[in-house]
Amino acid sequence: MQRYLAQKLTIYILTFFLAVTIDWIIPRFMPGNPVQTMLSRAALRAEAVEVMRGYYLRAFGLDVPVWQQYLNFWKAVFHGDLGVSVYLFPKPVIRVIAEAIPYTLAILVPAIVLSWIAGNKFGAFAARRRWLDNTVLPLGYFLTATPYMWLGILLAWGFGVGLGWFPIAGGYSFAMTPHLSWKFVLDLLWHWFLPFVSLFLVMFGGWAIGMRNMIIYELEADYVQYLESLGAPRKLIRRYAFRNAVLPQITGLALQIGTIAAGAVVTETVFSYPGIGKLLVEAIQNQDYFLIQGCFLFIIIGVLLANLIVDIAYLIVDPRTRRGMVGEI
Amino acid sequence: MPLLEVQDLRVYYQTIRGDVKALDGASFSLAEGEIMGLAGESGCGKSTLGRSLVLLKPPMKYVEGRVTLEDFSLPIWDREKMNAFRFSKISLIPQYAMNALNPTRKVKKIFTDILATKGIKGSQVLPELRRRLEMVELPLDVLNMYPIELSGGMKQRVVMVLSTFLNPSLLIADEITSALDVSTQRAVVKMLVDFRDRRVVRAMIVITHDISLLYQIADSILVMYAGKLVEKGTTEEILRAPKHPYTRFLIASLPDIGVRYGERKLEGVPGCPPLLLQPPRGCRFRERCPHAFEKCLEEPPFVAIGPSGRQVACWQALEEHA
Amino acid sequence: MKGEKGKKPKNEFLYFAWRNWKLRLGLAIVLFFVVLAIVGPRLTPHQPWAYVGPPARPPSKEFWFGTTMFGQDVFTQFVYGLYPVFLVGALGGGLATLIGTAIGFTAGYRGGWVDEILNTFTNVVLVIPTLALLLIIAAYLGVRSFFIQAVFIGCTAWPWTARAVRAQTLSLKAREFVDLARISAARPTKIILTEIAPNMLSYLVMVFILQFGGAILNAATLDFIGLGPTRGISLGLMMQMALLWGALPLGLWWWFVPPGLAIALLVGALYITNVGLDEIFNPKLREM
Amino acid sequence: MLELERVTKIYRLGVLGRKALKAVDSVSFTVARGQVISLIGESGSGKTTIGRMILRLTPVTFGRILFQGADISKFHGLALKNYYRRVQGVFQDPFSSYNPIFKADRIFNIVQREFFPHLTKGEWRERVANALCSVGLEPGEVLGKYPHQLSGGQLQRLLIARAMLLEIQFLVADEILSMLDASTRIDVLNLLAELKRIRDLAVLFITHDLSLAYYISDEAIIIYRGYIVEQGAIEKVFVSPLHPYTRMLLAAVPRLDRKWGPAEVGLKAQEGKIVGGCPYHDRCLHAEKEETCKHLKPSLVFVDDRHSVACHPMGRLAKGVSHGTSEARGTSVA
Repeated sequence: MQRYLAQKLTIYILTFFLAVTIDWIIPRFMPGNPVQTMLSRAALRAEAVEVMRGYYLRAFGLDVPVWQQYLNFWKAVFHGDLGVSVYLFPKPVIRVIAEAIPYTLAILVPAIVLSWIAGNKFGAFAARRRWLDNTVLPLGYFLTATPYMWLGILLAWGFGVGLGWFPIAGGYSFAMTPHLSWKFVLDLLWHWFLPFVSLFLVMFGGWAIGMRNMIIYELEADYVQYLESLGAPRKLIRRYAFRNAVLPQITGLALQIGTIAAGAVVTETVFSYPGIGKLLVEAIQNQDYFLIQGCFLFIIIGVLLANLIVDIAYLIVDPRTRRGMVGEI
Repeated sequence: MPLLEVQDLRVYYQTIRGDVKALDGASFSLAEGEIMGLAGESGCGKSTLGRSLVLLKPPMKYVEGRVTLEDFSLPIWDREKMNAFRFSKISLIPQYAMNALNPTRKVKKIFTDILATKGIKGSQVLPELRRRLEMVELPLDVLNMYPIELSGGMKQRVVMVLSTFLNPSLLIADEITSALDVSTQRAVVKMLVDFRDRRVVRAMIVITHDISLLYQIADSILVMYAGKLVEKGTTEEILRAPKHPYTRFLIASLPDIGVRYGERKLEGVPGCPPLLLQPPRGCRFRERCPHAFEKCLEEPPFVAIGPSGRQVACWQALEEHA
Repeated sequence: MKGEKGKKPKNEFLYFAWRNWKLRLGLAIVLFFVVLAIVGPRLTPHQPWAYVGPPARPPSKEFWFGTTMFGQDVFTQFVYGLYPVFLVGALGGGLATLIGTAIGFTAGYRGGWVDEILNTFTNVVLVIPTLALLLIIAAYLGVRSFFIQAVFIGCTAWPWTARAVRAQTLSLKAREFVDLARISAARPTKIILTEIAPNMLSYLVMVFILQFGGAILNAATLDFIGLGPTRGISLGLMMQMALLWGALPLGLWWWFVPPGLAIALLVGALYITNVGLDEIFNPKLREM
Repeated sequence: MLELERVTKIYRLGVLGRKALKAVDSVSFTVARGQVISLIGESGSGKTTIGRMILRLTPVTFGRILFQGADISKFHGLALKNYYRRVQGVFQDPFSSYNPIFKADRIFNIVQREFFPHLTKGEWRERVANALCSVGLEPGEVLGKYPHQLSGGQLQRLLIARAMLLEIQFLVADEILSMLDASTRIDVLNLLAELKRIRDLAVLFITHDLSLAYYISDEAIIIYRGYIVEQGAIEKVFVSPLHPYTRMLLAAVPRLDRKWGPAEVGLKAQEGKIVGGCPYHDRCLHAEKEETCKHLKPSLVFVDDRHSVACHPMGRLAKGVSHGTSEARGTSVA
């Protein structure tokens, strides 16, 4: 068990290391000197240039050797000093991101958890009847194959524009200022609903299909044969098969988190939902490189944390890893 | 009244090229307390016979035949109705016993779950379970372990305990020793005999290709060839006075300690068994049989039933007898 | 049971392939889009970016899929946009399959520290959110083409394939025919290519199909964010344009429905084809 | 011809090989030309590992394997090819020995590709036909077929024919009969014996089946958990077995001429770590009598010139024990 966790942690630390390195390398070694582009953009405001240059010298410090620059960058990362946003000047990147995180978490966490649970239940349910399976299967595959943004656009068009039930943009109404009241919370929920549903639906299809396939494989296993020979009712057999099929689905969840994060980026863009994804896209469009770096870093951290949580969940559910019977999943 | 009576059982395998006549007519009966060995080469239908008595499902196809166990006619063609008999009346230790337990459930949980389906509470049977585990020399701790923590042999013994837990009238042990070392094999086989001696089970069919093993434990032996019964008799009869040429070949091909190549050369059975997709008319063994004559080509041999239930399906043997 | 199947496996394959509705349905849809991508540009007299008609018109006889805010023909954009879908799918998916397979084979067959390093590397790339990485790479690249897009997608999508191929190689390597090839003095590369790979061919085909679909989705997402190729038209770009120029509030559904629908149908069909193939390749899943 | 010198195999398990499993421990023996040696043991005894090490499918951890005086681990390129020209193997599972998607006779093509690229198609075909005849197969019946169309016995014969195409002097036969039916088993065994007689072939016959081993071998090596516990001429080992383990194995064999006696045969013990002392002592019926067994690992000592045993009480019974012979045999005292 410790071995399993140690192995996973090694990989996460390596990944983090690699991600920060990429973050450091890309603006430096890509063609077209993006740093220069950014500075020239910021030059519109004199005070911005000063601040930028200060940070630039500190963290990037082009006058010191490359390895020193790299070290300085790490130092800055650990101090939470990710520079200042050009596009939202003079806000520090870290604060811009901190404001966006709750929105992203609000749609992602429930969408992931609920779609995983509902998808698994539904997939297992569908696998038991031929006609249900034959209708659910194409539908499920169609759903997983749907680009996140397209489903978002469709929902916005249908429920937002067409029926007018939900707003199609923003995290809350323009007329409101954030404060703690029922009215505001309801308004938040009202804006939250469509982005959440569109993420939920695409993932739901994927989990349902995954579970359906796993169950069908599982029902071929020797232990199912044996249960049948002992006259076990289908209910028990399905319960056993479901339980075993859930394990690869958990592994699947870990593998999918990166893709899901990408889905969140475009969904937020479609609904102008003020999360990290939208921030990243805006940063890209405005060539705000410090903000891009910051967003990337936070997405990585989020994905790594999510992976860690999934791993721990797996550890709890699968006795094989818990008792150190297998080294890897 | 025999405990088990099987009459002209036929079970085919469906394939895209037609039915493979894997079990094409077998009749026999089993007395109270009898251990019957079911022997033959791979593909002779012995496993098909064993499996179809417990779990007959596609691609297996029931064709005809009757199975009576303790005066009940078993609906072996009905997957659902058979549930009433499985486990409690007729039970199986499968060939794949080492993989037969769900790897992610504790052994205890597997027991209680499956017993619950028969309306038995796990806590009530704990003393009995303890006794049974002792019988197969398993420590009580196995109940709190996951199957993956047990060795293959231990898993197999857990399956032996589970399969026989409700004292079934008939137990079918399908090739359970083929993956075992000689020492373990002997111990496991002794346990099977113990099950019968202690009246845990009332009768047993032991499916194996190892005739010398049957000699050690079986009361009677049924030899099959190409989907058909070839010969049945008591163990002594079959081994000391085999009547069917196939049985004779089979026994003669077995090396024994004390036999060496330089001193006495043993011979195998010449030729190959026929394809069961379209088995030949007449006797199925005739191509490999040195005694075959015209009659063997035309008609499948009549199964002669001698005194004490001895059965032989061979024209030659029949004529000798006559 | 052995020795009773006299038929050649090929015939059996075709027999089951024809009986499998999932395979037929999936292939039919994929084929439809392939044909449309080839024939489509010849069916329309217009160019994708040309202003050819009145703006924001719903579908009509003249403009089958209607027109955009600027009077461009949506049908023309649509059929021209299909081609890069296949290009990026085949190239990106192919590259990902290739890299993943090569790494998986090497790690699985060589074992030892080579495996240790490759496996760790694979797992690291696996947790990095691919799209976020693609986004920042694309953001810094000034000029972008479909080709570069496909290469980037291919270079980031391989890890799961490597993992799966490695696992399969490990299990195949333990089979005795590999030992037999080794004691025939065959070289490792030869063993991988002539003994192990042929056994995984059906699996690799399925992996390629999945990678193909994945590459299409990834490309569409990049295009939609505005990080697609700097020239040309694509389905993702159409959706971006539609959203950007107010097709939503104006209700110009004909502008954004076809591109997304095509992607969903095409990728969905690829996935269903895969299930069909799985059922054919894997005798246990065949329906009698 | 082939010599094993204190061959040891340690498997490393876990990340960075933190756990070590000794599969084979200082095993030494020699095989002469035309000699059939049976390597007998239960599953997990290390017998298959020894076969794989000889075939260079698994590297040796400590010790050396010498073929005609040369260390086989040093063979590369052409030398390795020449080694495989003389030393070949046949494995347990005939169905897994063939790549299921190719025709069975492809195993011959690989041999031609690697060893006889200069032969013409006609010449090669003739050689294959000869080899097939020598193993009792009709070329027309087996060539051009897929593995699943052939029986296990035919497949194993094909594998032996494949080895015969080379100038083979030594064959590792690893449980080649265990998946065959009793009726075909004996034919394949006869074939091996025949080849040994005609071609002066040396065979390492790895098996857990004592009757088969007795039928064909000149010498037997009984191996338990990686250690040789008894070794000697076949009739010595089988007729007057000395090691309690050998006796237990023999008592457990189901025989056709007599029923099992009441002899106590325990289930295989759980594989714990061998702490020192006799590897068999936790299962041994004599062990309690002897305190030495618990602490001191017995070495292989000669009982007479064709029979040796690694057991304290039995070794003492031996006539003419000398330290010289024990060390020459290369067994270690822990």
